[in-house]
Amino acid sequence: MLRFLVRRFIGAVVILFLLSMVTFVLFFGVPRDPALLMCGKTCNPDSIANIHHVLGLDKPITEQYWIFLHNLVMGSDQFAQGPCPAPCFGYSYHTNEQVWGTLMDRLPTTVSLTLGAAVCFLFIGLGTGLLAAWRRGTLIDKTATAGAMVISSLQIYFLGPLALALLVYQTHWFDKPAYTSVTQDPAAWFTGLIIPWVILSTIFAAQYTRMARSSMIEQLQEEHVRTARAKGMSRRYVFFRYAWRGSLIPIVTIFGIDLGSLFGGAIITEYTFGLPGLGNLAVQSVFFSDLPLLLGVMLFSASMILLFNIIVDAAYAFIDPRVRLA
Amino acid sequence: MSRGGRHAYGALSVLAAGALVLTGCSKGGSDSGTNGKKDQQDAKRQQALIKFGSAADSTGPAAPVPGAKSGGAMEVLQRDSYAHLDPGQIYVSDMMSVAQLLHRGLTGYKATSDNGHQHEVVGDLATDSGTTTDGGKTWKYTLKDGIKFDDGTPITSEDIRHTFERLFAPFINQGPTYIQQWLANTPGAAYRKLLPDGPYKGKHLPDSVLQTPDAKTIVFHFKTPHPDLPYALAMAGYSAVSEKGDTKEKYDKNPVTSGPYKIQSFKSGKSMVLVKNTNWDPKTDPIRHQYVDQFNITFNQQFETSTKALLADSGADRSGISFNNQVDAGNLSKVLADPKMKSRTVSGYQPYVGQMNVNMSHPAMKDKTVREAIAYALPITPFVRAYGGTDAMEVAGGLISPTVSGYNPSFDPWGKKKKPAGDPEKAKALLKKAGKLGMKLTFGYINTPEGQQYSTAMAAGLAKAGFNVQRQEIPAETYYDQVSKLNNNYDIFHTAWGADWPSALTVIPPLYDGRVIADGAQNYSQVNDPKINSEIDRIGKITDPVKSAAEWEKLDEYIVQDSVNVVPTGDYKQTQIAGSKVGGLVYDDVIGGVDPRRLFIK
Amino acid sequence: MTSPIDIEGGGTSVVVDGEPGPSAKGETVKLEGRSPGQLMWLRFRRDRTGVISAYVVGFFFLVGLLAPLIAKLYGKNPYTVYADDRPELFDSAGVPVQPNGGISGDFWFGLEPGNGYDVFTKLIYGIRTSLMISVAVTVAVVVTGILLGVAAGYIGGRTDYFIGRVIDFLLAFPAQLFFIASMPVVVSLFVSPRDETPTYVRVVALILVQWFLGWMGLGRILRGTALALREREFIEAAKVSGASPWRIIRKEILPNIVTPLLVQSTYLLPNFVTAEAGLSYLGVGIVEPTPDWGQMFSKASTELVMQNDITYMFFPGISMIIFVVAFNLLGDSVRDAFDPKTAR
Amino acid sequence: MTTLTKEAGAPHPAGAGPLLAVRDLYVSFRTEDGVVRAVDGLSFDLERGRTLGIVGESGSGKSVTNLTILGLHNPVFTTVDGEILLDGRELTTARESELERLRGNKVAMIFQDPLTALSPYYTVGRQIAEPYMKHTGAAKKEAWQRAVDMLGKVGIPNPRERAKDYPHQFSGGMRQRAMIAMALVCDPDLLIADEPTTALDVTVQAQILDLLKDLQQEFGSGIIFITHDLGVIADMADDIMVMYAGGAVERGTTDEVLRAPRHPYTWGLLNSMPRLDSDLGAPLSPIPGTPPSLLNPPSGCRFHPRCTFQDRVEGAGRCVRERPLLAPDRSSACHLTEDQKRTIFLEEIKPGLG
Repeated sequence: MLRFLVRRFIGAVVILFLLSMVTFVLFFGVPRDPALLMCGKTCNPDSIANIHHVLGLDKPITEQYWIFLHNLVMGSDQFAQGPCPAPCFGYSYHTNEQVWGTLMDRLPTTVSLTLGAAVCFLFIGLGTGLLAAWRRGTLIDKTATAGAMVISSLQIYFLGPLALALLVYQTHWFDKPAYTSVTQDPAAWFTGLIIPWVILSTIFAAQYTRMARSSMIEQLQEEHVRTARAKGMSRRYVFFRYAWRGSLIPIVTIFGIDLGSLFGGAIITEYTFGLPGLGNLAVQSVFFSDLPLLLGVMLFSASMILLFNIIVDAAYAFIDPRVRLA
Repeated sequence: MSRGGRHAYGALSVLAAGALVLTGCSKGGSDSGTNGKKDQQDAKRQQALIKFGSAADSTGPAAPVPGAKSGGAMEVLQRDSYAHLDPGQIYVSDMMSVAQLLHRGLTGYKATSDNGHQHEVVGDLATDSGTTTDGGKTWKYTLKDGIKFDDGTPITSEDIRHTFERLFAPFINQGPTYIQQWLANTPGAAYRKLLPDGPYKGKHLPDSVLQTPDAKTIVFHFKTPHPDLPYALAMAGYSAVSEKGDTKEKYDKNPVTSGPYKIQSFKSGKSMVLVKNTNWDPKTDPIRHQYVDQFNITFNQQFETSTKALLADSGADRSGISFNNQVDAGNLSKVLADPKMKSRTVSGYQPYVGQMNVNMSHPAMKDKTVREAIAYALPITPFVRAYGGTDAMEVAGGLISPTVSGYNPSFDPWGKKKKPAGDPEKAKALLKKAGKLGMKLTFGYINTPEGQQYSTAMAAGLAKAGFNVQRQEIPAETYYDQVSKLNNNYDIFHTAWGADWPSALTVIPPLYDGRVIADGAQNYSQVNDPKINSEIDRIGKITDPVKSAAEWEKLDEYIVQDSVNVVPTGDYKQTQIAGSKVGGLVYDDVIGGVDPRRLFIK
Repeated sequence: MTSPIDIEGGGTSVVVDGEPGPSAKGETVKLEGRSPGQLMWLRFRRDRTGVISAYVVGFFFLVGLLAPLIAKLYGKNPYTVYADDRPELFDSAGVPVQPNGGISGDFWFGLEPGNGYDVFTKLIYGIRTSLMISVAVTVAVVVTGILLGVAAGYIGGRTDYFIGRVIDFLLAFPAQLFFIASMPVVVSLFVSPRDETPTYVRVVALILVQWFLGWMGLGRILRGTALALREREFIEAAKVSGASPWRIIRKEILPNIVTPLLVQSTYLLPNFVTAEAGLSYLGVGIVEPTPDWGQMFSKASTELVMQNDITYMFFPGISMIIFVVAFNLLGDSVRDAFDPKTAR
Repeated sequence: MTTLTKEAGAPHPAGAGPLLAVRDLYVSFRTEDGVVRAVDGLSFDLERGRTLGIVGESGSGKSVTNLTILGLHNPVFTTVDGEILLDGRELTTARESELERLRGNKVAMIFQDPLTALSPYYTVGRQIAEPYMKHTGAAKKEAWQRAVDMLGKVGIPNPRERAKDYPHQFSGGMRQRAMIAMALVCDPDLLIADEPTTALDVTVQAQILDLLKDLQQEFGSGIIFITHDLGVIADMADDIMVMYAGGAVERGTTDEVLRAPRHPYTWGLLNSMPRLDSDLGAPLSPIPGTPPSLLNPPSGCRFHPRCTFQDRVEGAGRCVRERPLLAPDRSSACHLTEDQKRTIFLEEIKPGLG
């Protein structure tokens, strides 16, 4: 287990390293100059050069990259804005805030959004999927299957604005979604996120319904499930012990992928509802050519994806005794 | 308040502030045409009435606000967090609003009426609005007694010297540059050569430029007359900075204040708490009040959120307000139509005027008939639509905003107020006459949702008049940089400009003086008309603000009607609301929004 | 295709015996001697849902293809600014004054708030743009998937290892974030920032970025298929008989990966349609005035529309749901036709 | 290893009537392609302690019959007609809960591929103990002990430890032994072995068969042994039933059927089987044609499309029109006369078998 973790974490670090390089190169491919943004009204070549110097943009790209890596690992107190302990992504060009602090600041929003939605879609999606598989061929199954088919084809960028238009702008039943810290005001936290949760989990729940149903049905056709029935185990027991156990693998896989990418920032959801999470931060960093922030978000998102990959692979070992971690 | 340096920012904060598209100021529903007239009347009353106050006018304390009470905490809902609190970096309206509570300069605007329309420039830290004996070349200011920073140290002429000298340091790059340029007598950013490192390496401005003969006296020496110095000094960007407390870059997050309030806590992007500055002496301040005990500012409040909270008027929001958030487009017509909301609603013009620049450096644009054809053909309706209809944008006739002295509401040479969608027939006839039917017209537009929307429709309107319009998108964050390049490709492009103070001096000379054409300068249309240049020189020397305002308006009419290097598009408007317990709610034309200094809790 | 006996109503085949040999199911007997393609076609044709979905999908492609013709017959185009041409239909903010987004005999689907474009022509042209891009991405992804997947699976060894690591690496990319970050870069590769960005450049950029992070799934599947095929007797036989690797790939491998390829492609295409629309929705894809499905969603999510003209939202919304549902159903049917064992 | 000789069957245990009696069983499924008639009028009996071998090609209805006995068909798609009497108890109409009590208890099943038939997620011990706990109400510990005992009985070395292993840690033969242990854990009266040795290699196969025989001696269960391998069946079964297209075509004791088969299909089966003692040169002759579609079975005798002897039947086209019946006990469902059957086998088939 330990060897597995070490090996996977090393792999993840290598991938993150490559990703940071790609992002770096990508950023310098952008024709937009962040200095123009900070330059203010009296912008002239001198002041641009000055800003370049302050930001270190006048150094060769390789050196800048080296500095970036160095700061990331070791921290730095070279920044004019103040000290920057590791992991140091530097200070945002746009807000002059520490990038790591900004990430941590935005993370609760994304985590609230993701966890809340994940709880909903996991229970509703899997519940409906299992019910459909249990009652396969009945009206319940057909309704659930058809419904899930249609709902999973919906897009947040349609459903989200539609919900906003109906519930917020037309009827005024709800406030526009907003994020309040759960520690500050749990009620506001809940009401502020309810629409995003519902919308996000509706679409995901439909996908999980489809997935749970089809993987349960697949499992129910497994011979070992039939064996269990043949030895007189009840339908319910076989369904929830034998078939469910086998269905867990694809479900956990997809759930890990989904959680990983959602924790890295649910871009369209956050954008649609104007929630100040990592996804919106990412969009912002691109619009502002804010390299430190972009690198920070990019690496953070990728770390989440990789972390959940590792968690999923480790989870396999708990689900399936045939899997050995190495 | 120039839109030059700021506009890129403004456009971007729309882009960035969370719900990128959602925050766009679009508005539906029916129009309420009556408000426009009232606003114009309000603005008209304000024209040309700003005078430079005497020592008597400059004596504190400020006249009490009728019915005002002391005490209580006010909730302030703001969309954007304050990026800068260092006075030298303040040039954006929301920071300028809060700066009214925090920072004091040598001069300031004293409201002489309770409706926010009438002002005079008075001495703030200084005993009067300034004295000049040589037509504006030398200005002398004397500091009042008993003025202190929030840490208790008295404000001396050394602090004022430091305030100005640090503006030359490289890290100060966001604020206004008028006085620096005047002191160095150079255009653009060349002033920095005068004191490249600021005061931080032991060098100072020579006495021939800035003189502080004693602890109370400051003398500005300019090579050319600058009668507008009292206006300029009133900008938040020239507020006093403590020499002792100057932490350079870090000052931007935690400045030493001199106004009635000081910063108790500031969490960027989240919240800010202002409490009373006990070292502020009302007897020294003719402008500000200190009724409210505490301002609790919350950031990231979108227009819809703040409007909804303030409309709901419950709990803490009853004493809630927003210094800068407007009523969101969706609620605007509702708020304006609701008689119950009247007492809680203020609206007025922003100092910005939109204008379509015609690039005079392009040979094809040198033909005046072509420019006239553009002026006739250009539809203004797309612009009004993109910003939310007539409640938020009004078709402009001239270049001078209703908030600036000299505004003439009846001036409308191209018939835009009657035919806001343009007059393609007339334009086509002119184009035919010029023999340029089907000529190529490159239209650079800002790549924001609004820019995309109005530019396509404007292009369609111009095409109807026989132009072959080529739209070219320009990224929002570098838009102003690109259009202010001398060799840009764009035949026409839209910019907006706001006066930094209510004098056309901050509109016409920076935008239309042919001698300041340079890369990055704001003469976007690159017009170089000898008559405009000479008029600028002549009017710039007039020391009577009332007289000069009339002359500026005449020049405005010449530019729009005869030079035709620019087509005015729209005057920006806004509406703000507050909770029912908020007293002293006034839309201040100079601030361009709610006046935070007069607020109290009922 | 449901097989009848199993424990809980699953689909285990009637034949529970393990002996190899023809199945007892009638059709196998009837269809004996037909090629897999014909078999698939016959099975597909019996699947009513699949056939209807195919018609719906075909309808969308036809609409996209014939958009200019339809617009001509209808007498409008998606670029006319009706807010200025017919100002009486709009208020000053550009909202149609008539109810239901200005739907009328003249404007079948109403008018777009803002500049007042005709929604009907905008939608059909939008479908045209979106489908064009998605088809191009799908083709690019399929070609890449074949090349790299088959190379990895068939050649194996270091090539396989290398391609495998590349796939791992690309899968760790935060895809959406990468799309947003790279769109301006890719666009700038084609035009200097001072020139107009022609629509085709945005289209090409959209195709490129989606292709870049779109092929790995297919590549992996095809790698697996090629790997399995490599061990099969007929490939061994071809090798022994001295056929060149290229010939083996072309004659033996490629025909055998058609099944997973076709099935996967029918799943990929709607994904690319929705992803492309997502990018345009975020403002980094196709922009006004070029009609595009995603750009219509972007418009629909403005406050102007949400507040005043909810009708507008439904045209891009409903049409996309129909398209995606039909395409997914079609995908299921294609999969079932190829591979009747899979449960539904 | 195959032989046609058969030791005397185990003595009949006491009890009235057969252990299992299947009467006119019809099983059909609805599929998207139409109705599949998988079992078409099947009747047979099984006495206690005896072994009935069922042979036939894939899709002949062998497995379906046995799944139906256990009630493991999907009620949604399947129609079952006829009677299945276990110890006189009617099973086709029995309630699910009743069937559950029977399964693994009175009737147990051994499947073909022990790798897929055992759950990979639970230990072997647990999988064996589970039905024991369910049917006897034994406590967990007791059931586990029983599982360990059973593993020992089926010849797993060190059963105490191996019970904690997962199926993938067992070899193929051991897995099948575990499977058998699982089937026998509740001393079933009826054991259905569905090709229990097909997936195993030959030496293991022999061991497993021996084990089954030994255990049958010990427990006295009746066994239904399904296979398509006539060699195995000769070794195991007391009686044989040959199935084709959902119906039985011939039945009798093992000796009778294998020594003197009377149905052209049985001849075909024997013919297509390679034998160690045959001449190396003797060609195998598979049955021509393919098994019939059960969606649309042939009229008359189901075997007629593949039968090379139908022209010898009296009355032209009788095979196409009329379905031959199978009498109880020793008989075959063919329109040929008994004499013809005997002569044809002796003169035309047997010589070919060597």
